[in-house]
Amino acid sequence: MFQHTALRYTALILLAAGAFAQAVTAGYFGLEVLTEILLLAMLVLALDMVAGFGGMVSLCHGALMGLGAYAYAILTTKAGIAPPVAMAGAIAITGVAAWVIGAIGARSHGIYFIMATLAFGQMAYSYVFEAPLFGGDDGMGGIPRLDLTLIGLDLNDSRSFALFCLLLLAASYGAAVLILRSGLGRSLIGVMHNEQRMRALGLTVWRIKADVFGLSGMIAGLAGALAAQHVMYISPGPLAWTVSGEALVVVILGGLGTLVGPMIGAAAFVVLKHEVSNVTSYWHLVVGVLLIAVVMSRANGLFGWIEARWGARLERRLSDLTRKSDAEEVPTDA
Amino acid sequence: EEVKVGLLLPFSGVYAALGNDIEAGFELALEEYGSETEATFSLMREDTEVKPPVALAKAKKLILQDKVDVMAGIVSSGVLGAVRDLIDGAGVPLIVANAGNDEATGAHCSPFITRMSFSNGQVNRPMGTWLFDQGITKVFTLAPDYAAGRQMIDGFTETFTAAGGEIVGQEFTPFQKTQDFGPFLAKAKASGAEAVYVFYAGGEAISFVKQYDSFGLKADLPLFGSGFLTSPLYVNAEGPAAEGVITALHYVPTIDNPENAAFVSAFLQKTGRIPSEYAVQGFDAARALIEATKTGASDRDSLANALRQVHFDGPRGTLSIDPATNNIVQPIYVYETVPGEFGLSQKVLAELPASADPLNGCAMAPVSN
Amino acid sequence: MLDLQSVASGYGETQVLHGLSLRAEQGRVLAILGRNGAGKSTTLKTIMGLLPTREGEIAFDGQKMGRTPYEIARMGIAYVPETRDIFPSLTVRENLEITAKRFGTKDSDWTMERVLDLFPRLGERMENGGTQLSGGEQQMLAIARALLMNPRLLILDEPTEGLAPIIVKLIHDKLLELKHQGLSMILVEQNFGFATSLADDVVVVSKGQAVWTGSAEEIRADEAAQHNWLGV
Amino acid sequence: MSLDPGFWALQTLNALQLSMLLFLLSIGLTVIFGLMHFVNLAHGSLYALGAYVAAAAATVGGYWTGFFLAPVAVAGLGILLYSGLIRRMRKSGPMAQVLVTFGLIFALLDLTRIVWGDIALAIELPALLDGRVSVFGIGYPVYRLFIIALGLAIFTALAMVLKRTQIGAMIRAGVDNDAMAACLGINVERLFFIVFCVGCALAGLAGAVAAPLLSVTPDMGLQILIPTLIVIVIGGLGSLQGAIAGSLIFGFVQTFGAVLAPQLASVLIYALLAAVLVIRPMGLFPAKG
Amino acid sequence: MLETRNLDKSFGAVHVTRDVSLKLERGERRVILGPNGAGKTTLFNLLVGELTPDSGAVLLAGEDVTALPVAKRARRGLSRSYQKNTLFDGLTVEENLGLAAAVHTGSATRLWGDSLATPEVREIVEEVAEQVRLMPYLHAKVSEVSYGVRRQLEVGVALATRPLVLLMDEPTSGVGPEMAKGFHELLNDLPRDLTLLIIEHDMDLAFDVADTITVLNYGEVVFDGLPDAARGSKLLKEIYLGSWEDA
Ligand SMILES: Nc1ncnc2c1ncn2[C@@H]1O[C@H](COP(=O)(O)OP(=O)(O)OP(=O)(O)O)[C@@H](O)[C@H]1O
Ligand SMILES: Nc1ncnc2c1ncn2[C@@H]1O[C@H](COP(=O)(O)OP(=O)(O)OP(=O)(O)O)[C@@H](O)[C@H]1O
Ligand SMILES: [Mg+2]
Ligand SMILES: [Mg+2]
Repeated sequence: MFQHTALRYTALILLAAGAFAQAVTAGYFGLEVLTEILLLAMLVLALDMVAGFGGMVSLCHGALMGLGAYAYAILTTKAGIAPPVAMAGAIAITGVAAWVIGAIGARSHGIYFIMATLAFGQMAYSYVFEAPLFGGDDGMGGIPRLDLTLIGLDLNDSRSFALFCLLLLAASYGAAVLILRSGLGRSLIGVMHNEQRMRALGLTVWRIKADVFGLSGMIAGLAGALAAQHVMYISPGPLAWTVSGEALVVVILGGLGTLVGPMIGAAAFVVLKHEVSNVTSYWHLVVGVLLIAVVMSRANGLFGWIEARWGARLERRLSDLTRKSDAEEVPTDA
Repeated sequence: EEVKVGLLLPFSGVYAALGNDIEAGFELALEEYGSETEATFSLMREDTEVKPPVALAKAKKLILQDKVDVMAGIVSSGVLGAVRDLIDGAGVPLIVANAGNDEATGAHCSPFITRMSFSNGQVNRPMGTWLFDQGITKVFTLAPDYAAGRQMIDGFTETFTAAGGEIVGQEFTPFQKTQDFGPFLAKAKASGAEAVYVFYAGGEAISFVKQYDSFGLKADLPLFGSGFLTSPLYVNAEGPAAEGVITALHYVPTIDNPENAAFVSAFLQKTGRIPSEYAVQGFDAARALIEATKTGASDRDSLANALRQVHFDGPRGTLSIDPATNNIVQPIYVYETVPGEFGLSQKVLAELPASADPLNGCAMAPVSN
Repeated sequence: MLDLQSVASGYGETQVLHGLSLRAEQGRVLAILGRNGAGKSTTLKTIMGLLPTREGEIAFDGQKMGRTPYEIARMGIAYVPETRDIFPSLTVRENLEITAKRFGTKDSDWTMERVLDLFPRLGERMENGGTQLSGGEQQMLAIARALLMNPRLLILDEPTEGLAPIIVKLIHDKLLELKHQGLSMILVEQNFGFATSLADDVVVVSKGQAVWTGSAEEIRADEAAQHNWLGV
Repeated sequence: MSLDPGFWALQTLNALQLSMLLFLLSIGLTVIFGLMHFVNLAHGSLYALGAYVAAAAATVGGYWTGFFLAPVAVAGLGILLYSGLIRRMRKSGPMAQVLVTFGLIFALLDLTRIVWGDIALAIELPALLDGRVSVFGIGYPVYRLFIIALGLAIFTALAMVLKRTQIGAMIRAGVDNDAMAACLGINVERLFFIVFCVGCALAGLAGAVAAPLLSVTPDMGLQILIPTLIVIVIGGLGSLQGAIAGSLIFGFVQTFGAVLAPQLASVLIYALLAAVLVIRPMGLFPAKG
Repeated sequence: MLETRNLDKSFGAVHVTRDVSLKLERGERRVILGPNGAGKTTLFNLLVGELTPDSGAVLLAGEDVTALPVAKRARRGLSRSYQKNTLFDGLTVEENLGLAAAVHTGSATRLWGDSLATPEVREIVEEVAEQVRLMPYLHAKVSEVSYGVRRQLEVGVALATRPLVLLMDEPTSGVGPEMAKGFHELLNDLPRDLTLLIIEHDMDLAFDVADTITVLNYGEVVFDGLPDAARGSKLLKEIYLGSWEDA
């Protein structure tokens, strides 16, 4: 089951504080980068849920995010539905689509599952790319942002929008943690460890997989609906498999199955990309070599490496501290 | 007065070669004509990576943070679509140096967006009538299945059928997923057409032209198309397979006028390359900016207004902006690819007169003053 | 023939063997006994080079033991692991041929025919996938595969686990036959009777150390040792 | 639609030609991927590299120089990759492998850009292959027939090696359980090294073969990767029959899809992939086990 | 309680079970004997639904379940342990048991709250841990405990679904004599109303635990009767028993 260790809490607090500070102080470009990070973090969070805890390595999460974006775009611009309803609709549509993909792919494992998800993602990509209704590869613009002036937030301002995304990322993280700690999440982990035995115990395995995939899809859909609002324009590009591939890279780079790690990975990846592409147009080379180096270090991504190095030590120090400060308090079980 | 110019171009990804040519052209124009105006220019380059969200972030940076007075560049129509609302809303003039989607100067036009390159329909429209005048009545068309592909072919079809020609078959091939054009070529061959008219660009153009030739179709089924098919940037990779292919484009390096001769030699000296249509688009984008500053414009509003009225003689001939759409008005050149001194060369067969694009749904405030 | 001098070994951070020494003699059968988890299989894996020797020395015929399982196998040691490790992608025939063709010659002791004589059941399943066999059949296949290497030393980890009594008897008889032909063997067994009836020498392992060494007769007579170390 | 038999014969040849090109590529990938359980996403980049080497060598020494040099050069890179990266990554699980080879894709992509630039390269055919022969009265390029023949020849050669010799069984055993295979005296390390190099050489060969047909661009590797993966997943990992069956299915679906239902052409193959995985989750001819 | 009618299964040309008809009463403890490859494990797979028979039927508590998938049969009270450990290796012993109990109590699919923290699950885990003597190992990871403990857990996980019928495939294979004895006691301590079907090669255990004995040979039931009759059976001696000690 997903556990919050002292290190994970520390990382979360640092992340949240860093993001908040950036949201408050950054210039325009910094805010764009921050929002990009937050949305990528949401996507990789969704991906880590299924890949890290269910062994369902998906190469269609980019497409799911794109689906959420298109759903939101079409619902608002073509169907004239109010943005909040459209957002809920986009999340629901993406969730259903993901549920179906999860259900169909439930029988496949490993690379076959990867390819099955790739197939669905590419189908969506090809369809959208060529469909004149959705603007084809030229995309479609004029997508409105949510109107939150009622609560005093003007989302057309980059700063407010970044804060809004940060808030929703926090909510998504909370949802992901709750799901992973629920019966469903436990069962998912059981399935990842031994699917045959779970079935023999009486669990309808495909349902579990589909349900979690659907829930993960909803988070991806939310990320998509936000991305559509962020850019206020949507094109098929983000549906392409390479986007899913990059998301997967970020998850693994950050630390598969740690939830926190992939979010750190998202920040590292986006910042790195921007920094390097400022210096050279060959940023692929730099990122590629760096990726190889990280993996060759044999850790479970950046965060896994940190956990392996400092996790236990920090845990000990913190528990020492708490024991000293409030000795009489009953320790909660881990 | 210093004018801050933001260059928004792809320097990595599939269109990096285009971005480099446009940038070189842009710089060349500033070097050659910069002295004609009082204004001085400072350039800021940002790489779009051909990704709309990235481009949008970079555009925001240029507009809001660097506070540029004018922007230029944009290769892909998708990127243009992504930044369009921002630019329109912020009121920063943008000189489009490539992206050719018809909507940019049609339904989605903006007083702040001026296009110095071309529109998809514009390049192909004159070819319909011209081809019919050459006595060809039945044509098979092929293009990649994406918006630009459809707009290019539609431009041609419109005038060709209006002139009395017949489209006997029309195929759109999966974009960037078609490695093998064999199946489509066999279909074209079986269609009973007298000629084939296509739009392909980049890697697809190379594969297409080579495969067309390898099937030996050129003899009985001459190949025509939008000039990007045999653009100087790619034609040497196509090799002899491109010989005899007749296409139309708004620029080829062999256009015979003094401005072009000077431009070609200057560009050759600067980069060691023969300029492509992309280079000239960059060159003319900078020329347009210089012309606009000559009127005294230096801030966003005045520049936008001035850009809508520029006209000058350049390597492509006489250019002007149609203030109704902000699209360029320019002649189109029909040319044949022929063997030349240094590899393949372009023999201009005809210069088709300039005409303004239809409004395409563009409704825009007229130019002020 | 095989000499372990205070060997230490284990898995990752956990050390299992703590200075274990034992000696297998040419032409004799050594039984390694001990409770579950005593480190018997770990000893065999260390001998085979599947686990690194962290301390101590292993020598085969007076030579320092090879480093990798490949080199060790080439020295003439065949190994039947407790997990049997039949190759699932290979048919029964291929599982056998993979050693038969590479180690066997026409006049080797062990040929396909002889092995199939020994385990006729395998002959009936030649084209089946390796892991489609029943547990017992897989055990036979693993032994057969090892024999086809025509080894000088045969190492068996719990060869009777999961076998029907009649097969246990069969294997007992066949191993006895091999012993009489002079094949050196190391045998890890839970089945005390089986082991002591086959073995010449016995080592009892507990907590990663050799705690009792002697002959098979001695351990059969030593009820205290049996009770202490084996829980018989 | 034309009912002329010549038209269909031509399309069949087109389908075969595409199939064989994909086969050349996918067989290398399936060998590495299916037999070593190594997820080498960079296979497409090796193919692109093969094409570049072939194009570069061809300008110096003509087509055949490139044709023979490309597999050798790419295999050479394979040696470097294997000893530097792959050997250490072999047991790290698919995730790490995906990541490392993804990194390789990035790195190789930019390396080709740095060395050869962004502009497409071309390669000329030798006179021997540069003609047409008449098929049902229609001229069909000799080079395409050459690709078909080459694909079939490689298929036969590999089938012989894998079926008739121990090597196939040894590789499969090593894949199933390399520790046990080593205990049976198989030099697993060397075996895998050879397999990897052969896979790389085949990717290089595919690149050299594709170069004259297509354009040689930095992203050609990425473009071909997905079709190749589809081929081996439809066919089933690790098996020669799977690679050939997958290639044929892909080639024919793609070609006849383009002819009969062009609007669906780009979605068709993905729909087929999804359908195959629903009905046969392990592909059509998975390696045993 | 559990009944099979004329079960037949072939793999290609290999006929693995032939016309197997068995009937277990509630609370009956039956041991299946048979030489290696006789089809015992295959029969288990047919019973729980991991394989479908070519012909014949499986009845659980009087209802035909032949068409039901594995999970549904399990939820109706059919549980099994495996000949080769099939555990959740990365998890703790407690979690292994808990996952099974959660499926049984229905908390395994809920979206809210930890399924292992419910009182019902905790109770089952504790009970089962007691029954299969796993109390000392509850917090150890499966990969850290010895093989014998894993064998116990293998049975424990099957028990934690609170089955009506428990199928055990060679529960004592690979464990030492001492532990085998422990197993022996453990089996005797199981509630009497639990129906047991056990595959076993350990004769002492088999004859001691069994109410009835079935012998399979080449997929066919060649003996079906009381232990005493089995002990005396000449056929059984011929195809199965024998002993190296007689040599
Ligand atoms: N892969 C492993 N990782 C960590 N510890 C292990 C591993 N395999 C075995 N162990 C531990 O090493 C110790 C010795 O195990 P070993 O398998 O050698 O015992 P054994 O004497 O062969 O017992 P058995 O009779 O049950 O096979 C045990 O405590 C076991 O838990
Ligand atoms: N999937 C399969 N494909 C082909 N044959 C199989 C398959 N599964 C089992 N068999 C064959 O069926 C026969 C019975 O196997 P099973 O595992 O049921 O035996 P068993 O009685 O459990 O033996 P043991 O006591 O050795 O475990 C064996 O000969 C085996 O080879
Ligand atoms: Mg052992
Ligand atoms: Mg069995």
